[in-house]
Amino acid sequence: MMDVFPYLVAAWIFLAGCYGLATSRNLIHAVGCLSVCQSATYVLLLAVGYRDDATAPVFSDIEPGSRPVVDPVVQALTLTDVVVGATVTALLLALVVQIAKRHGTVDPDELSELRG
Amino acid sequence: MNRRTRLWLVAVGGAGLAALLVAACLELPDFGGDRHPYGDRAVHESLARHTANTIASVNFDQRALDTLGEISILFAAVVGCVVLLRQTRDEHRARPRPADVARPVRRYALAVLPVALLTGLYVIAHGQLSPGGGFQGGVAAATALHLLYLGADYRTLERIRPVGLYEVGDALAVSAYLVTGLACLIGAGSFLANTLLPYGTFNTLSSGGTVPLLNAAVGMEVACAVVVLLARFLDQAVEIVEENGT
Amino acid sequence: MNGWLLTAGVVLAAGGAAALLGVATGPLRRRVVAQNLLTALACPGLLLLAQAYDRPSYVDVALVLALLGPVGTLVFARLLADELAADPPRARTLTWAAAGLGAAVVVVLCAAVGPSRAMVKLLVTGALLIVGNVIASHALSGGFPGESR
Amino acid sequence: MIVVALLLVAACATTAVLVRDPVHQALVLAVLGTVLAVLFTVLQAPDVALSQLAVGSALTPLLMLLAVRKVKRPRRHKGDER
Repeated sequence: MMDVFPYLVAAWIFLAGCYGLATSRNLIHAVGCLSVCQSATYVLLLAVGYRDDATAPVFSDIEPGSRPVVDPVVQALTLTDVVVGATVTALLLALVVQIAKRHGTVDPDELSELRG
Repeated sequence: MNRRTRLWLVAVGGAGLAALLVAACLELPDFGGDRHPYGDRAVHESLARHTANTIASVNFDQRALDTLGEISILFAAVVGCVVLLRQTRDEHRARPRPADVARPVRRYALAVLPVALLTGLYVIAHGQLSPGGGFQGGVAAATALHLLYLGADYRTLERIRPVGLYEVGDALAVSAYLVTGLACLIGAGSFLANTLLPYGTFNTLSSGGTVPLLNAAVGMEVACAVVVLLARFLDQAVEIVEENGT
Repeated sequence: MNGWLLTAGVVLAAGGAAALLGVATGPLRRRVVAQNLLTALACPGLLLLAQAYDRPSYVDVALVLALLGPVGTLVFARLLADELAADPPRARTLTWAAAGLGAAVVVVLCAAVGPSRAMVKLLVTGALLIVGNVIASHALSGGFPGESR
Repeated sequence: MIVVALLLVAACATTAVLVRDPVHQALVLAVLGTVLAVLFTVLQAPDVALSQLAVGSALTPLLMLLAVRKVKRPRRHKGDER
Protein backbone atom coordinates (compact mmCIF):
# COMPACT_ATOMS: atom_id res chain seq x y z
CA MET A 1 0.00 0.00 0.00
CA MET A 2 2.73 2.42 1.00
CA ASP A 3 4.47 1.70 -2.32
CA VAL A 4 2.02 3.71 -4.38
CA PHE A 5 0.11 5.81 -1.82
CA PRO A 6 2.05 9.08 -2.40
CA TYR A 7 1.55 8.82 -6.16
CA LEU A 8 -2.17 8.29 -5.65
CA VAL A 9 -2.32 11.36 -3.42
CA ALA A 10 -0.65 13.38 -6.19
CA ALA A 11 -3.18 12.07 -8.70
CA TRP A 12 -6.03 12.93 -6.32
CA ILE A 13 -4.79 16.50 -5.86
CA PHE A 14 -4.47 16.91 -9.62
CA LEU A 15 -7.98 15.62 -10.28
CA ALA A 16 -9.43 17.79 -7.52
CA GLY A 17 -7.75 20.83 -9.07
CA CYS A 18 -9.14 19.91 -12.51
CA TYR A 19 -12.63 19.52 -11.07
CA GLY A 20 -12.34 22.97 -9.49
CA LEU A 21 -11.14 24.47 -12.77
CA ALA A 22 -14.04 23.01 -14.70
CA THR A 23 -16.77 24.03 -12.27
CA SER A 24 -15.37 27.39 -11.22
CA ARG A 25 -17.69 30.38 -11.34
CA ASN A 26 -14.96 32.93 -10.79
CA LEU A 27 -11.73 33.30 -12.73
CA ILE A 28 -9.71 34.19 -9.63
CA HIS A 29 -10.93 30.98 -8.03
CA ALA A 30 -9.92 29.13 -11.20
CA VAL A 31 -6.38 30.50 -10.93
CA GLY A 32 -6.29 29.23 -7.35
CA CYS A 33 -7.38 25.78 -8.56
CA LEU A 34 -4.62 25.84 -11.15
CA SER A 35 -2.06 26.41 -8.42
CA VAL A 36 -3.53 23.36 -6.62
CA CYS A 37 -2.90 21.36 -9.83
CA GLN A 38 0.67 22.64 -9.83
CA SER A 39 1.22 21.46 -6.29
CA ALA A 40 0.23 17.94 -7.43
CA THR A 41 3.25 17.93 -9.72
CA TYR A 42 5.54 18.91 -6.84
CA VAL A 43 4.24 16.07 -4.69
CA LEU A 44 4.64 13.55 -7.54
CA LEU A 45 8.20 14.63 -8.39
CA LEU A 46 9.40 14.57 -4.80
CA ALA A 47 7.71 11.23 -4.18
CA VAL A 48 9.59 9.76 -7.12
CA GLY A 49 12.89 10.99 -5.72
CA TYR A 50 12.38 9.79 -2.14
CA ARG A 51 14.46 6.99 -0.64
CA ASP A 52 13.67 5.29 2.66
CA ASP A 53 15.69 6.40 5.69
CA ALA A 54 17.67 8.84 3.59
CA THR A 55 18.41 12.49 4.21
CA ALA A 56 18.76 15.62 2.11
CA PRO A 57 21.76 15.78 -0.26
CA VAL A 58 23.15 18.84 1.50
CA PHE A 59 26.58 18.25 2.93
CA SER A 60 27.15 21.40 4.94
CA ASP A 61 26.44 19.60 8.24
CA ILE A 62 27.00 15.90 7.50
CA GLU A 63 29.97 13.96 6.23
CA PRO A 64 29.57 13.02 2.53
CA GLY A 65 28.86 9.32 2.21
CA SER A 66 27.94 8.82 5.86
CA ARG A 67 24.19 8.60 5.23
CA PRO A 68 22.10 7.68 2.17
CA VAL A 69 20.66 10.70 0.39
CA VAL A 70 17.52 11.30 -1.66
CA ASP A 71 17.54 12.20 -5.35
CA PRO A 72 18.68 15.82 -5.87
CA VAL A 73 17.68 16.05 -9.54
CA VAL A 74 13.92 16.04 -8.94
CA GLN A 75 14.35 18.46 -6.05
CA ALA A 76 16.15 20.91 -8.32
CA LEU A 77 13.35 20.62 -10.87
CA THR A 78 10.66 21.21 -8.25
CA LEU A 79 12.48 24.10 -6.66
CA THR A 80 12.64 26.19 -9.82
CA ASP A 81 9.13 25.13 -10.71
CA VAL A 82 7.71 26.52 -7.47
CA VAL A 83 9.05 30.02 -8.04
CA VAL A 84 8.37 30.12 -11.77
CA GLY A 85 4.87 28.77 -11.11
CA ALA A 86 4.20 31.69 -8.78
CA THR A 87 5.11 34.23 -11.46
CA VAL A 88 2.93 32.41 -13.96
CA THR A 89 0.08 32.63 -11.43
CA ALA A 90 0.77 36.36 -11.27
CA LEU A 91 0.57 36.59 -15.05
CA LEU A 92 -2.78 34.79 -15.07
CA LEU A 93 -4.11 37.06 -12.33
CA ALA A 94 -3.01 40.05 -14.42
CA LEU A 95 -5.03 38.62 -17.31
CA VAL A 96 -8.03 38.25 -15.01
CA VAL A 97 -7.71 41.87 -13.87
CA GLN A 98 -7.58 42.95 -17.50
CA ILE A 99 -10.66 40.86 -18.36
CA ALA A 100 -12.52 42.36 -15.43
CA LYS A 101 -11.63 45.83 -16.68
CA ARG A 102 -12.77 45.14 -20.23
CA HIS A 103 -15.92 43.17 -19.55
CA GLY A 104 -16.85 43.97 -15.97
CA THR A 105 -17.23 40.33 -14.97
CA VAL A 106 -15.04 37.42 -13.93
CA ASP A 107 -17.59 34.65 -14.41
CA PRO A 108 -16.52 32.42 -17.31
CA ASP A 109 -20.12 31.64 -18.25
CA GLU A 110 -21.06 35.29 -18.56
CA LEU A 111 -17.90 35.88 -20.55
CA SER A 112 -18.76 33.25 -23.16
CA GLU A 113 -22.24 34.73 -23.46
CA LEU A 114 -20.66 38.11 -24.14
CA ARG A 115 -18.61 36.68 -26.95
CA GLY A 116 -21.48 34.79 -28.54
CA MET B 1 -23.32 23.87 -24.34
CA ASN B 2 -25.22 24.21 -21.14
CA ARG B 3 -23.94 23.65 -17.65
CA ARG B 4 -25.32 20.15 -17.26
CA THR B 5 -23.80 18.61 -20.38
CA ARG B 6 -20.52 20.25 -19.53
CA LEU B 7 -20.51 18.71 -16.07
CA TRP B 8 -21.17 15.30 -17.60
CA LEU B 9 -18.34 15.82 -20.03
CA VAL B 10 -16.02 16.76 -17.16
CA ALA B 11 -17.12 13.71 -15.18
CA VAL B 12 -16.46 11.33 -18.08
CA GLY B 13 -13.12 12.93 -18.93
CA GLY B 14 -12.12 13.05 -15.28
CA ALA B 15 -12.99 9.38 -14.77
CA GLY B 16 -10.90 8.42 -17.80
CA LEU B 17 -7.99 10.54 -16.61
CA ALA B 18 -8.29 9.10 -13.11
CA ALA B 19 -8.18 5.53 -14.45
CA LEU B 20 -5.11 6.31 -16.55
CA LEU B 21 -3.36 8.09 -13.68
CA VAL B 22 -4.00 5.22 -11.27
CA ALA B 23 -2.74 2.73 -13.84
CA ALA B 24 0.37 4.86 -14.31
CA CYS B 25 0.90 5.13 -10.54
CA LEU B 26 0.82 1.36 -10.18
CA GLU B 27 3.56 1.05 -12.77
CA LEU B 28 5.86 3.63 -11.16
CA PRO B 29 8.86 2.40 -9.18
CA ASP B 30 8.00 1.75 -5.55
CA PHE B 31 7.94 4.75 -3.24
CA GLY B 32 11.12 5.00 -1.17
CA GLY B 33 13.01 2.56 -3.41
CA ASP B 34 16.77 2.38 -3.42
CA ARG B 35 17.40 2.83 -7.15
CA HIS B 36 18.21 6.43 -8.13
CA PRO B 37 20.89 6.26 -10.82
CA TYR B 38 20.63 9.93 -11.81
CA GLY B 39 20.62 11.11 -8.23
CA ASP B 40 23.68 9.10 -7.30
CA ARG B 41 25.61 10.41 -10.28
CA ALA B 42 24.53 14.00 -9.54
CA VAL B 43 25.72 13.69 -5.92
CA HIS B 44 29.02 12.28 -7.09
CA GLU B 45 29.57 15.09 -9.62
CA SER B 46 28.63 17.77 -7.13
CA LEU B 47 31.09 16.48 -4.54
CA ALA B 48 33.78 16.32 -7.23
CA ARG B 49 33.19 20.03 -7.83
CA HIS B 50 33.26 20.94 -4.12
CA THR B 51 29.64 22.08 -3.94
CA ALA B 52 28.12 21.12 -0.60
CA ASN B 53 24.50 21.63 -1.64
CA THR B 54 23.88 19.13 -4.40
CA ILE B 55 20.64 20.81 -5.39
CA ALA B 56 22.42 24.11 -6.07
CA SER B 57 25.00 22.16 -8.04
CA VAL B 58 22.29 20.54 -10.18
CA ASN B 59 20.57 23.87 -10.73
CA PHE B 60 23.51 26.11 -11.45
CA ASP B 61 26.11 23.73 -12.79
CA GLN B 62 24.98 20.41 -14.20
CA ARG B 63 21.69 21.70 -15.56
CA ALA B 64 22.53 25.40 -15.79
CA LEU B 65 21.06 25.61 -19.27
CA ASP B 66 17.68 24.51 -17.89
CA THR B 67 17.86 27.20 -15.28
CA LEU B 68 18.51 29.72 -18.03
CA GLY B 69 15.26 28.53 -19.59
CA GLU B 70 13.45 28.85 -16.26
CA ILE B 71 14.61 32.40 -15.64
CA SER B 72 13.63 33.32 -19.20
CA ILE B 73 10.11 32.10 -18.43
CA LEU B 74 10.17 34.16 -15.27
CA PHE B 75 11.40 37.20 -17.19
CA ALA B 76 8.75 36.74 -19.85
CA ALA B 77 6.02 36.40 -17.23
CA VAL B 78 7.13 39.63 -15.59
CA VAL B 79 7.21 41.46 -18.93
CA GLY B 80 3.74 40.12 -19.67
CA CYS B 81 2.43 41.38 -16.33
CA VAL B 82 3.97 44.80 -16.81
CA VAL B 83 2.35 45.08 -20.23
CA LEU B 84 -1.04 43.84 -19.03
CA LEU B 85 -1.17 46.00 -15.94
CA ARG B 86 0.03 49.26 -17.40
CA GLN B 87 -1.92 52.42 -16.90
CA THR B 88 -4.29 52.91 -19.79
CA ARG B 89 -5.51 56.20 -21.17
CA ASP B 90 -8.88 56.16 -19.45
CA GLU B 91 -7.38 55.74 -16.00
CA HIS B 92 -5.82 58.19 -13.64
CA ARG B 93 -3.83 57.90 -10.47
CA ALA B 94 -5.56 58.69 -7.23
CA ARG B 95 -3.55 59.49 -4.18
CA PRO B 96 -4.21 56.77 -1.60
CA ARG B 97 -5.07 58.02 1.82
CA PRO B 98 -2.43 57.19 4.41
CA ALA B 99 -3.46 54.20 6.42
CA ASP B 100 -3.82 54.22 10.15
CA VAL B 101 -1.67 51.48 11.62
CA ALA B 102 -1.59 50.46 15.26
CA ARG B 103 1.75 51.33 16.81
CA PRO B 104 2.94 47.82 17.79
CA VAL B 105 2.30 46.63 14.26
CA ARG B 106 4.23 49.55 12.77
CA ARG B 107 7.12 49.00 15.15
CA TYR B 108 7.17 45.28 14.40
CA ALA B 109 7.21 45.92 10.65
CA LEU B 110 10.06 48.42 10.90
CA ALA B 111 12.07 46.20 13.26
CA VAL B 112 11.60 43.00 11.26
CA LEU B 113 12.24 44.57 7.86
CA PRO B 114 16.06 44.66 8.17
CA VAL B 115 16.09 41.21 9.79
CA ALA B 116 14.02 39.80 6.95
CA LEU B 117 16.16 41.43 4.27
CA LEU B 118 19.26 40.07 5.95
CA THR B 119 17.74 36.60 6.10
CA GLY B 120 16.92 36.81 2.41
CA LEU B 121 20.51 37.74 1.62
CA TYR B 122 21.78 34.99 3.91
CA VAL B 123 19.63 32.42 2.15
CA ILE B 124 20.93 33.58 -1.24
CA ALA B 125 24.57 33.75 -0.15
CA HIS B 126 24.57 30.30 1.45
CA GLY B 127 22.80 28.73 -1.52
CA GLN B 128 25.69 26.46 -2.41
CA LEU B 129 26.20 25.30 1.19
CA SER B 130 22.95 24.90 3.08
CA PRO B 131 19.33 24.73 1.90
CA GLY B 132 18.52 27.90 0.05
CA GLY B 133 19.66 29.72 -3.03
CA GLY B 134 18.75 32.46 -5.42
CA PHE B 135 15.17 31.40 -6.01
CA GLN B 136 14.08 31.16 -2.37
CA GLY B 137 16.14 34.02 -1.00
CA GLY B 138 15.01 36.35 -3.77
CA VAL B 139 11.35 35.77 -3.00
CA ALA B 140 11.94 36.14 0.76
CA ALA B 141 13.81 39.41 0.38
CA ALA B 142 11.28 40.88 -2.02
CA THR B 143 8.35 39.89 0.20
CA ALA B 144 10.14 41.39 3.17
CA LEU B 145 10.36 44.72 1.38
CA HIS B 146 6.59 44.82 1.28
CA LEU B 147 6.43 44.84 5.06
CA LEU B 148 6.72 48.58 4.48
CA TYR B 149 3.37 48.59 2.73
CA LEU B 150 1.82 46.44 5.42
CA GLY B 151 3.30 48.22 8.39
CA ALA B 152 3.62 51.76 7.21
CA ASP B 153 1.81 52.88 4.10
CA TYR B 154 2.01 52.88 0.37
CA ARG B 155 3.69 56.26 -0.04
CA THR B 156 6.65 55.20 2.12
CA LEU B 157 7.09 52.10 0.03
CA GLU B 158 7.00 54.12 -3.17
CA ARG B 159 9.60 56.52 -1.88
CA ILE B 160 12.25 53.87 -1.29
CA ARG B 161 11.28 51.66 -4.21
CA PRO B 162 11.89 53.18 -7.62
CA VAL B 163 10.24 50.55 -9.78
CA GLY B 164 12.23 51.55 -12.86
CA LEU B 165 15.45 50.69 -11.10
CA TYR B 166 14.16 47.21 -10.27
CA GLU B 167 13.10 46.65 -13.87
CA VAL B 168 16.63 47.53 -14.96
CA GLY B 169 18.00 45.28 -12.21
CA ASP B 170 15.87 42.41 -13.46
CA ALA B 171 17.22 42.74 -16.99
CA LEU B 172 20.78 43.20 -15.73
CA ALA B 173 20.57 40.01 -13.67
CA VAL B 174 19.43 37.95 -16.66
CA SER B 175 22.26 39.42 -18.71
CA ALA B 176 24.72 38.67 -15.91
CA TYR B 177 23.67 35.03 -16.10
CA LEU B 178 24.19 35.04 -19.86
CA VAL B 179 27.53 36.84 -19.58
CA THR B 180 28.77 34.25 -17.10
CA GLY B 181 27.72 31.56 -19.55
CA LEU B 182 29.52 33.31 -22.41
CA ALA B 183 32.63 33.77 -20.28
CA CYS B 184 32.59 30.01 -19.75
CA LEU B 185 32.18 29.54 -23.50
CA ILE B 186 35.22 31.69 -24.21
CA GLY B 187 37.36 30.52 -21.31
CA ALA B 188 36.43 26.87 -21.12
CA GLY B 189 35.09 25.98 -24.52
CA SER B 190 31.42 25.33 -23.81
CA PHE B 191 28.45 27.40 -22.70
CA LEU B 192 27.92 27.54 -18.90
CA ALA B 193 30.58 24.86 -18.33
CA ASN B 194 31.81 25.07 -14.77
CA THR B 195 35.52 24.77 -15.42
CA LEU B 196 36.57 28.40 -15.54
CA LEU B 197 36.99 29.23 -11.87
CA PRO B 198 38.83 27.20 -9.22
CA TYR B 199 36.49 24.99 -7.21
CA GLY B 200 37.74 26.31 -3.86
CA THR B 201 37.63 24.59 -0.49
CA PHE B 202 34.67 22.32 0.20
CA ASN B 203 31.98 23.90 2.40
CA THR B 204 33.15 27.52 2.22
CA LEU B 205 31.34 30.48 0.70
CA SER B 206 33.57 30.68 -2.36
CA SER B 207 33.41 26.99 -3.26
CA GLY B 208 31.85 25.57 -6.37
CA GLY B 209 33.36 27.58 -9.22
CA THR B 210 30.70 29.57 -11.08
CA VAL B 211 27.84 28.28 -8.89
CA PRO B 212 27.89 31.27 -6.46
CA LEU B 213 27.96 33.75 -9.36
CA LEU B 214 24.98 32.22 -11.14
CA ASN B 215 23.23 31.84 -7.80
CA ALA B 216 23.65 35.55 -7.05
CA ALA B 217 22.45 36.50 -10.52
CA VAL B 218 19.32 34.38 -10.10
CA GLY B 219 18.74 35.80 -6.62
CA MET B 220 18.86 39.34 -7.93
CA GLU B 221 16.62 38.53 -10.86
CA VAL B 222 13.98 36.80 -8.73
CA ALA B 223 13.98 39.56 -6.12
CA CYS B 224 13.63 42.28 -8.76
CA ALA B 225 10.98 40.30 -10.61
CA VAL B 226 8.83 39.85 -7.51
CA VAL B 227 9.18 43.51 -6.56
CA VAL B 228 8.14 44.61 -10.04
CA LEU B 229 5.19 42.20 -10.09
CA LEU B 230 3.91 43.29 -6.70
CA ALA B 231 4.44 46.93 -7.62
CA ARG B 232 2.19 46.53 -10.67
CA PHE B 233 -0.51 44.75 -8.67
CA LEU B 234 -0.36 47.31 -5.86
CA ASP B 235 -0.61 50.12 -8.41
CA GLN B 236 -3.71 48.54 -9.86
CA ALA B 237 -5.35 47.80 -6.54
CA VAL B 238 -4.45 50.91 -4.62
CA GLU B 239 -3.69 53.75 -6.93
CA ILE B 240 -5.11 53.50 -10.41
CA VAL B 241 -8.75 54.41 -10.72
CA GLU B 242 -10.81 54.13 -13.84
CA GLU B 243 -12.61 57.21 -14.97
CA ASN B 244 -16.13 56.17 -15.57
CA GLY B 245 -19.38 57.97 -16.14
CA THR B 246 -17.93 61.43 -15.82
CA MET C 1 11.04 6.66 15.21
CA ASN C 2 12.54 8.75 17.98
CA GLY C 3 10.86 10.99 20.51
CA TRP C 4 11.52 14.20 18.59
CA LEU C 5 9.84 12.82 15.48
CA LEU C 6 6.86 11.65 17.49
CA THR C 7 6.43 15.06 19.15
CA ALA C 8 6.79 16.82 15.81
CA GLY C 9 4.22 14.49 14.30
CA VAL C 10 1.72 15.14 17.08
CA VAL C 11 2.19 18.93 16.93
CA LEU C 12 1.96 19.08 13.14
CA ALA C 13 -0.96 16.68 12.82
CA ALA C 14 -3.00 18.35 15.54
CA GLY C 15 -2.12 21.86 14.37
CA GLY C 16 -2.71 21.07 10.72
CA ALA C 17 -6.05 19.37 11.32
CA ALA C 18 -7.27 22.13 13.63
CA ALA C 19 -6.17 24.86 11.23
CA LEU C 20 -7.75 23.12 8.26
CA LEU C 21 -11.04 22.73 10.09
CA GLY C 22 -10.94 26.36 11.19
CA VAL C 23 -10.01 27.70 7.80
CA ALA C 24 -12.59 25.68 5.88
CA THR C 25 -15.67 26.64 7.85
CA GLY C 26 -17.08 29.43 9.91
CA PRO C 27 -16.99 33.20 9.65
CA LEU C 28 -14.02 35.12 8.28
CA ARG C 29 -12.66 35.98 11.71
CA ARG C 30 -12.28 32.31 12.59
CA ARG C 31 -10.56 31.57 9.31
CA VAL C 32 -7.86 34.20 9.68
CA VAL C 33 -7.17 33.11 13.26
CA ALA C 34 -6.80 29.51 12.07
CA GLN C 35 -4.32 30.59 9.39
CA ASN C 36 -2.26 32.50 11.95
CA LEU C 37 -2.39 29.55 14.34
CA LEU C 38 -0.99 27.16 11.73
CA THR C 39 2.12 29.34 11.35
CA ALA C 40 2.54 29.39 15.10
CA LEU C 41 2.35 25.60 15.29
CA ALA C 42 4.16 24.62 12.09
CA CYS C 43 7.28 26.54 13.05
CA PRO C 44 7.94 24.59 16.29
CA GLY C 45 7.04 21.47 14.34
CA LEU C 46 9.73 22.22 11.77
CA LEU C 47 12.26 22.92 14.53
CA LEU C 48 11.45 19.54 16.08
CA LEU C 49 11.81 17.87 12.68
CA ALA C 50 15.27 19.42 12.25
CA GLN C 51 16.25 17.89 15.58
CA ALA C 52 14.58 14.57 14.74
CA TYR C 53 16.52 14.18 11.49
CA ASP C 54 19.68 15.47 13.19
CA ARG C 55 20.15 18.11 10.51
CA PRO C 56 20.86 21.60 11.89
CA SER C 57 20.59 23.07 8.39
CA TYR C 58 16.85 22.33 8.33
CA VAL C 59 16.44 25.12 10.91
CA ASP C 60 16.62 27.59 8.00
CA VAL C 61 13.17 26.50 6.91
CA ALA C 62 11.72 27.27 10.33
CA LEU C 63 13.56 30.60 10.38
CA VAL C 64 12.01 31.66 7.08
CA LEU C 65 8.59 30.50 8.25
CA ALA C 66 8.95 32.49 11.48
CA LEU C 67 9.70 35.57 9.37
CA LEU C 68 7.23 35.21 6.53
CA GLY C 69 4.32 33.56 8.34
CA PRO C 70 3.39 36.69 10.29
CA VAL C 71 3.92 38.72 7.10
CA GLY C 72 1.31 36.54 5.43
CA THR C 73 -1.11 37.12 8.29
CA LEU C 74 -0.44 40.86 8.14
CA VAL C 75 -1.35 40.72 4.44
CA PHE C 76 -4.77 39.38 5.35
CA ALA C 77 -5.12 41.80 8.26
CA ARG C 78 -4.32 44.72 6.01
CA LEU C 79 -6.32 43.85 2.93
CA LEU C 80 -9.35 42.48 4.76
CA ALA C 81 -9.36 45.26 7.34
CA ASP C 82 -12.80 46.49 6.34
CA GLU C 83 -14.40 43.07 6.74
CA LEU C 84 -12.53 42.32 9.94
CA ALA C 85 -13.29 45.67 11.55
CA ALA C 86 -16.99 44.87 11.57
CA ASP C 87 -16.41 41.57 13.34
CA PRO C 88 -12.99 41.55 14.99
CA PRO C 89 -11.54 38.18 15.97
CA ARG C 90 -10.66 37.55 19.59
CA ALA C 91 -8.19 34.77 20.12
CA ARG C 92 -6.08 35.89 23.03
CA THR C 93 -6.01 32.52 24.77
CA LEU C 94 -5.18 30.60 21.60
CA THR C 95 -2.43 33.02 20.62
CA TRP C 96 -0.74 32.88 23.99
CA ALA C 97 -1.11 29.10 24.15
CA ALA C 98 0.59 28.77 20.75
CA ALA C 99 3.29 31.24 21.80
CA GLY C 100 3.84 29.26 24.99
CA LEU C 101 4.19 26.04 23.03
CA GLY C 102 6.70 27.70 20.71
CA ALA C 103 8.70 28.99 23.67
CA ALA C 104 8.67 25.59 25.36
CA VAL C 105 9.88 23.84 22.20
CA VAL C 106 12.67 26.37 21.70
CA VAL C 107 13.82 26.07 25.32
CA VAL C 108 13.84 22.26 25.20
CA LEU C 109 15.72 22.27 21.90
CA CYS C 110 18.25 24.76 23.21
CA ALA C 111 18.88 22.47 26.17
CA ALA C 112 19.34 19.56 23.77
CA VAL C 113 21.67 21.45 21.43
CA GLY C 114 23.84 23.10 24.06
CA PRO C 115 25.51 26.50 23.77
CA SER C 116 26.75 26.97 20.19
CA ARG C 117 25.99 28.88 17.03
CA ALA C 118 23.03 26.61 16.36
CA MET C 119 21.53 27.68 19.69
CA VAL C 120 21.74 31.36 18.72
CA LYS C 121 19.87 30.58 15.52
CA LEU C 122 17.24 28.67 17.49
CA LEU C 123 16.79 31.57 19.89
CA VAL C 124 16.47 34.08 17.04
CA THR C 125 13.88 31.88 15.36
CA GLY C 126 11.93 31.49 18.58
CA ALA C 127 11.94 35.20 19.35
CA LEU C 128 10.83 36.10 15.82
CA LEU C 129 8.11 33.46 15.95
CA ILE C 130 6.61 34.54 19.24
CA VAL C 131 6.79 38.29 18.63
CA GLY C 132 5.54 37.85 15.09
CA ASN C 133 2.54 35.82 16.06
CA VAL C 134 1.49 38.01 18.95
CA ILE C 135 1.74 41.09 16.73
CA ALA C 136 -0.06 39.41 13.84
CA SER C 137 -2.87 38.36 16.16
CA HIS C 138 -3.03 41.91 17.47
CA ALA C 139 -3.17 43.23 13.92
CA LEU C 140 -6.06 40.91 13.11
CA SER C 141 -8.11 42.19 16.01
CA GLY C 142 -8.01 45.81 15.02
CA GLY C 143 -4.45 46.67 14.06
CA PHE C 144 -5.60 48.79 11.16
CA PRO C 145 -8.36 50.91 12.66
CA GLY C 146 -8.58 53.66 10.08
CA GLU C 147 -7.90 51.55 7.00
CA SER C 148 -9.50 53.25 4.05
CA ARG C 149 -8.46 51.81 0.71
CA MET D 1 4.97 10.86 9.45
CA ILE D 2 4.92 10.95 5.65
CA VAL D 3 1.41 9.50 5.63
CA VAL D 4 0.16 12.16 8.05
CA ALA D 5 1.65 14.97 5.95
CA LEU D 6 0.29 13.48 2.73
CA LEU D 7 -3.20 13.17 4.16
CA LEU D 8 -3.09 16.77 5.39
CA VAL D 9 -1.99 17.98 1.96
CA ALA D 10 -4.74 16.02 0.20
CA ALA D 11 -7.38 17.37 2.59
CA CYS D 12 -6.10 20.93 2.19
CA ALA D 13 -6.07 20.70 -1.59
CA THR D 14 -9.62 19.37 -1.65
CA THR D 15 -10.76 22.16 0.65
CA ALA D 16 -9.00 24.77 -1.49
CA VAL D 17 -10.98 23.59 -4.49
CA LEU D 18 -14.31 23.36 -2.70
CA VAL D 19 -14.15 26.79 -1.06
CA ARG D 20 -15.76 29.02 -3.65
CA ASP D 21 -15.13 32.53 -2.39
CA PRO D 22 -11.72 33.74 -3.66
CA VAL D 23 -10.92 35.51 -0.38
CA HIS D 24 -11.52 32.36 1.65
CA GLN D 25 -9.67 30.38 -0.99
CA ALA D 26 -6.64 32.63 -0.56
CA LEU D 27 -6.65 31.73 3.14
CA VAL D 28 -6.87 28.02 2.38
CA LEU D 29 -4.05 28.37 -0.17
CA ALA D 30 -1.87 29.99 2.49
CA VAL D 31 -2.54 26.99 4.73
CA LEU D 32 -1.89 24.63 1.80
CA GLY D 33 1.45 26.33 1.17
CA THR D 34 2.55 25.82 4.76
CA VAL D 35 1.38 22.19 4.87
CA LEU D 36 3.16 21.49 1.58
CA ALA D 37 6.34 22.96 3.06
CA VAL D 38 6.02 20.56 6.00
CA LEU D 39 5.49 17.64 3.60
CA PHE D 40 8.59 18.62 1.62
CA THR D 41 10.65 18.77 4.80
CA VAL D 42 9.42 15.30 5.71
CA LEU D 43 10.35 14.11 2.21
CA GLN D 44 13.88 15.45 2.92
CA ALA D 45 13.70 18.36 0.52
CA PRO D 46 14.43 21.46 2.63
CA ASP D 47 15.32 23.54 -0.43
CA VAL D 48 11.94 22.98 -1.97
CA ALA D 49 10.28 23.58 1.39
CA LEU D 50 11.97 26.97 1.64
CA SER D 51 10.88 27.84 -1.85
CA GLN D 52 7.30 26.78 -1.17
CA LEU D 53 7.19 28.71 2.10
CA ALA D 54 8.49 31.89 0.51
CA VAL D 55 5.96 31.65 -2.30
CA GLY D 56 2.98 30.08 -0.60
CA SER D 57 2.77 31.79 2.75
CA ALA D 58 2.83 35.42 1.67
CA LEU D 59 3.28 36.00 -2.05
CA THR D 60 0.40 34.05 -3.61
CA PRO D 61 -2.22 35.20 -1.07
CA LEU D 62 -1.07 38.80 -1.47
CA LEU D 63 -1.39 38.61 -5.25
CA MET D 64 -4.81 36.96 -5.02
CA LEU D 65 -6.17 39.45 -2.52
CA LEU D 66 -4.92 42.38 -4.59
CA ALA D 67 -6.59 40.93 -7.68
CA VAL D 68 -9.83 40.40 -5.74
CA ARG D 69 -9.73 43.96 -4.49
CA LYS D 70 -9.19 45.32 -7.98
CA VAL D 71 -11.91 43.17 -9.50
CA LYS D 72 -14.49 43.77 -6.79
CA ARG D 73 -14.35 47.53 -6.96
CA PRO D 74 -13.22 48.14 -10.49
CA ARG D 75 -15.08 51.32 -11.18
CA ARG D 76 -15.15 54.38 -9.01
CA HIS D 77 -16.80 57.59 -10.01
CA LYS D 78 -14.68 60.66 -10.10
CA GLY D 79 -14.82 62.54 -6.84
CA ASP D 80 -16.16 59.51 -5.06
CA GLU D 81 -14.47 59.08 -1.72
CA ARG D 82 -14.50 55.30 -1.59
